[in-house]
Amino acid sequence: MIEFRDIEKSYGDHLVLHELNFSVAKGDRVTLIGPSGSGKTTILRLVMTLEEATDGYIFIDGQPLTHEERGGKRVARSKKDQKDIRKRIGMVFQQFNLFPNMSVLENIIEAPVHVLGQSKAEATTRAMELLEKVGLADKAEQHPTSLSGGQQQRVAIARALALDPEILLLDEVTSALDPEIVGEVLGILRNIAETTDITMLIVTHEMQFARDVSNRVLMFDGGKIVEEAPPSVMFSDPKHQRTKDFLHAVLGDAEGTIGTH
Amino acid sequence: MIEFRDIEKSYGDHLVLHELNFSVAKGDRVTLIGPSGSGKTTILRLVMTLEEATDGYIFIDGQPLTHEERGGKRVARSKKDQKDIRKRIGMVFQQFNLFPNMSVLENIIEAPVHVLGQSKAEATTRAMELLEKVGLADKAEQHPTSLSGGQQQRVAIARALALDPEILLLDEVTSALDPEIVGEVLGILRNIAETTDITMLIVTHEMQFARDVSNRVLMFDGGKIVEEAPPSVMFSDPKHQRTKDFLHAVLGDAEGTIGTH
Amino acid sequence: GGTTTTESEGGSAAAPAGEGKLQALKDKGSITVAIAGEAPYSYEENGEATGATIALAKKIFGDMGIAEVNTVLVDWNGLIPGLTAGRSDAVSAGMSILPDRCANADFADPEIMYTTTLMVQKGNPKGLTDLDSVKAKIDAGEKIKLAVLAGGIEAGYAKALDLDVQSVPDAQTGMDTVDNGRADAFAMTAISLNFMAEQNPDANVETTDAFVQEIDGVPQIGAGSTVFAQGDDELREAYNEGLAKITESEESYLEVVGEYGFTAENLPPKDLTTEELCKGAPAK
Amino acid sequence: MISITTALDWNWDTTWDVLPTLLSTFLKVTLLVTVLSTLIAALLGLVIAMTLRLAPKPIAVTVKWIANFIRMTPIVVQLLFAYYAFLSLDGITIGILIFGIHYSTYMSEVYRAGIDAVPQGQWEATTALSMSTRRTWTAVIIPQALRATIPALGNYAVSMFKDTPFLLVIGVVEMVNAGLIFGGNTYRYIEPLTLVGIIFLLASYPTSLLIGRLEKRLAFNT
Amino acid sequence: MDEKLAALVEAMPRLLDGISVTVQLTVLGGLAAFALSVALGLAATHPSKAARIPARIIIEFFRGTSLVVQLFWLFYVMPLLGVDMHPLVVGVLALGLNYGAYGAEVVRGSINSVATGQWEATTALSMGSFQRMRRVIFPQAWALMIPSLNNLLIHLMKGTAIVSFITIADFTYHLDQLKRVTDTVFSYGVIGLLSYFVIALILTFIMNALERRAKRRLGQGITLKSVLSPAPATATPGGGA
Ligand SMILES: Nc1ncnc2c1ncn2[C@@H]1O[C@H](COP(=O)(O)OP(=O)(O)OP(=O)(O)O)[C@@H](O)[C@H]1O
Ligand SMILES: Nc1ncnc2c1ncn2[C@@H]1O[C@H](COP(=O)(O)OP(=O)(O)OP(=O)(O)O)[C@@H](O)[C@H]1O
Ligand SMILES: [Mg+2]
Ligand SMILES: [Mg+2]
Repeated sequence: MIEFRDIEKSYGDHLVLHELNFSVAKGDRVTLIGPSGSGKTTILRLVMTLEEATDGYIFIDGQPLTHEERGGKRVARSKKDQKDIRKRIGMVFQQFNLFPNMSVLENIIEAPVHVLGQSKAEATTRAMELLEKVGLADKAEQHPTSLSGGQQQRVAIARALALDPEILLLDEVTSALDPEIVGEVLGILRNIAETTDITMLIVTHEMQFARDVSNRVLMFDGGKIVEEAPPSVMFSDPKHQRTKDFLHAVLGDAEGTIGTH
Repeated sequence: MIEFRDIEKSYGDHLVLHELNFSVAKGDRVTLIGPSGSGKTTILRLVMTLEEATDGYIFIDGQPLTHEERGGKRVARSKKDQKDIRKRIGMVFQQFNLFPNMSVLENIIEAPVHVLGQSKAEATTRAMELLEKVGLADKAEQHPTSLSGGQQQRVAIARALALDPEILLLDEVTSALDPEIVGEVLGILRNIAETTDITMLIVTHEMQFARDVSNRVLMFDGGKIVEEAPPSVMFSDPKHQRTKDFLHAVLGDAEGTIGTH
Repeated sequence: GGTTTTESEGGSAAAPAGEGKLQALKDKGSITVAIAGEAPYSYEENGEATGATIALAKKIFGDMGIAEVNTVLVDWNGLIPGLTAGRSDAVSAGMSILPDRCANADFADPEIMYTTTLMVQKGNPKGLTDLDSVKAKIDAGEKIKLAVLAGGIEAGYAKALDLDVQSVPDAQTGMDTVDNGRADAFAMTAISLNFMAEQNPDANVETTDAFVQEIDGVPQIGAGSTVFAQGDDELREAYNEGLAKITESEESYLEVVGEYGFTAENLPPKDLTTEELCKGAPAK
Repeated sequence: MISITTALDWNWDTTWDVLPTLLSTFLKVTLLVTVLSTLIAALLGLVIAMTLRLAPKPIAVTVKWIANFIRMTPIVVQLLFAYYAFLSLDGITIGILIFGIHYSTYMSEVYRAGIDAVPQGQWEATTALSMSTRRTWTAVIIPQALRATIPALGNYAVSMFKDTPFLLVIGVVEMVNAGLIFGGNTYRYIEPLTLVGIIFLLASYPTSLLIGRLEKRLAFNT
Repeated sequence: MDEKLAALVEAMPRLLDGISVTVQLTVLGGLAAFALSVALGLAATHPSKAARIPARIIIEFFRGTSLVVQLFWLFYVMPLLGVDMHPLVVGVLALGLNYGAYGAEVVRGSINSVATGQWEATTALSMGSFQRMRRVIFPQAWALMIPSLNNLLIHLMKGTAIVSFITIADFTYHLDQLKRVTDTVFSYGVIGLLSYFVIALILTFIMNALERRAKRRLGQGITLKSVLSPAPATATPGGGA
């Protein structure tokens, strides 16, 4: 369970998230949509502790993430405590961010061996299973830079899963990929969603995917949630004008919809 | 009129375009579609003389572009001749490529003043008209880096138009933009297509736009044209299996089509 | 005793300064002397230290019962800091006894008298004889370029005469400068320049007759000596005793330093004292 | 501090004696040479970088190896060589020229990196706009490449600063050697050399602060 | 000319000794400088001020004062304060401190230019700060810093010429001796320039080989041409005696 309580985030004078309150239940698949700059990425980065909230608290299974209230004051948790809780969260980035100084396999076993303290053999067995799952078992010894974008992103997904996270954060994981390859990656994520109960927080512009995978869609604008609904409702019957405009812009005119061949 | 005659292009051993023959009539709007790496960008780059064909000839209004046949031999034209003909062609890039060391206005008047030899006043008047047209008259004095991606791309379009080109090349001009902003830029291009008779060669993944604007679609694969048809035919009734697969991958399943709200 | 070169030894080569140092050196049987590599005073030839002041040091320390004289070759500007830092026991480089210097290091009794000379191109095309002649020609509108050793005594003379000079980092460069025509004359001590002219017969240079420069009517005769660290009085006095035996007569003096081109002219007069030179009184 | 000055036998009279000499040689030689040579290095470096890029291959290769040779050999030796090869020029002129030339070979590398860092798209845009080669360089490439090179230029100026003592070999006495000569005349070295270090520090630290700020500002803007 | 060659042949054993001293100083000084560059460079990028501030002071101090002054203090003044070191140790230490301070800036710059995404990925994998540096960031920064470190190493090699100031008979010292029996142009201009150039070329080839290896590990190709080129792939904003 992830809980945002009164979260505020600003960069300098610029308020990016504004008194945000929402929670994500265990096993939930939540998609965040909304226009550019609305704060979607920022939310994932807060959960991954890549950024610190300016105010408010985030709880993971009831435990405070970076800050807690002690004696009426907001104090930072110890680095060690933060690290322990961070281990339960995985993230996949738009730009993959594989380590170019390691082979595909080394990328995947790095954290299991050096963070979780697994033996190399044990980690390798698990890594090969994951590579199998993303269809890249034959690329284990290769160098990430020799792979195509779609393949790199599949390795990045395997790497995040190798830590057996309870929560998986996905930030526009297909937007750096060629349109024709996007499908492969989304297929793998769909498979993960179907076969595991990992809590997923997904930022995407692929409305199709949002509809297929998530059980809840949050529409953001200007650092606030403007609408929240199951995808079936959100895409067919949005309430807010802002959501309507956004979906209209992203999906095109209803009458112009292609693919009705 | 643009004519490709027996064009071959290879990088080292890698043959990218293979005996390409096609022509684009004056005022035509041609869209190039096809999977990544099929050679679409290469075609535009050949016309813009950013690359040289390995073999074959390109003619603009019957005049050879970079090479001509003389005494049965393929010889390069003089730099001056190439330059003269190049002035009639404009290009807009995926990454905008505005000059960051110049203001928006300076970007636009650069070529008119220093290439066409217009006076600064004359060029400025025309530039302001163009900025008006793309809805950015108030940004003339700003720095390109202070603009959003969509705004930058609109400036880039104005810059290309400032040379009054007979041919306009557009290479995925919206794929570096946020989905919500894509519409603005496409709207402007649509407007140009409607109000001018500039010959347009367009590489795009926006099938909607291809359908709206172009009168001809070329489907590329592996450096060859696999199918050629008006958009109405191409999108609703593709002949080739390759085209069908491609459109399926890019547009998604027919039954999953979103936007039927 | 032999002479060995110990270029790369640490400061530990020297004995601790002060009381009892003389005895310590005698017990050890060796002393470390710093040199700057300037011919014909103290320099290295084929890796061996040699020269007039080295000969003096060997003789005097040898007689004192210090059989071995080790040398350490130092940049000119490292001689005194090295002595102060205890990296050497004495400096044997024919250093001039000057009032400013006396306040910061202790000189032994005078060992060498200096006269000045000019090195000019062969045939002395500009007809120069001494610094006064240089000044006279310049005042007469002729273009004469004079080179001096950066920081040398002659630089001081030239300054007193208000002459524009060109500094050179070492004697060799001074000679090259004249040889190449970059300068018309190079002023330095007669001993050095004569020795160098002799060693380089192919160079297009010769030396004028030695002269004693007068500044404000006062003849400037320089005298050089060995330098000891402040506080090493016992050692210095023992050295002075040994030195006195050599400077006693022309014969005994030339017997030691004659082979390095020294003449009777270089023998310090008996009544000239370091104390006097330190006060700035002109040498007679 | 007091105990150290006592241990070192620090002499304040000497300090005041030598300071004017050090400051005047600093201004008249060290700073003069640094400023003029920096200008030469900045201009000549650009010329070299552009030659490497634009000139026909044989010329470019020749220039490249000459520049490599100059960059990889000690400046002292170059000073000496020029001093005896060009008898009509005086020491300080040769010093300024040689420092300028020596550092121009470093600057050319900086410019080269700066030019390489101009995105390919900028070059393509100039072709798409039919801009002339000259206009491409003067209006687009150089202005963009230059921003990245200013911090490096500052760093090289600071480094040149500290190479100036080599000028002695060609008869030019700058601050460090003025300090050493003072030491040779009086046998007091600690004061002049410590002051030299302090003056260097006072001159180079603000420069390096300035460079740091410049670096941040330029990075933000482009 | 014959006489000069004869003098050269005669001086050859000592010149070779000198070259060996110069190479020793370059290699040992280079290693000391490298160790210091890494230590100071890492400290200067450390999030904690307690590490950053002392590192900055040391860097600015040793970059800001000059090598001559540092040599003088270490060799002639430290003994007065009770610290007495062998000249070679002083030479290596001074070269290490001076060029290490410059190198620290290179290390800091390279570490900072490793893509932010790489840092973020290490956080997303819960890696500790030491592990992150050792296994991900430094190996990537290493490839970036080699060309600049090479420039500095050449600077350092040229800087060894100053150590004759502290009674070390390096190559320049013996060139100076050769000058006495020949002349300046022959000794410095011909023998000196060529020898230093050859040493610099050898150093550069070694560093280029290191760079090629580092880049291959990162999956970046490097052409044969750039390997053979003596010019560093990127320029150092810094360096100097
Ligand atoms: N490091 C930063 N410094 C300053 N402002 C920032 C920073 N990171 C993000 N912002 C600002 O915070 C706001 C929200 O950014 P965020 O990246 O979360 O948006 P987003 O919804 O993910 O947009 P997109 O769809 O473009 O990725 C934006 O206005 C952005 O400019
Ligand atoms: N400079 C180059 N050197 C080597 N190969 C190149 C170069 N530029 C393009 N190619 C190759 O030429 C082929 C065609 O590339 P091109 O960019 O024209 O494809 P595209 O159809 O535009 O693809 P995309 O949709 O990804 O932009 C690809 O296989 C590409 O790898
Ligand atoms: Mg985002
Ligand atoms: Mg393309």
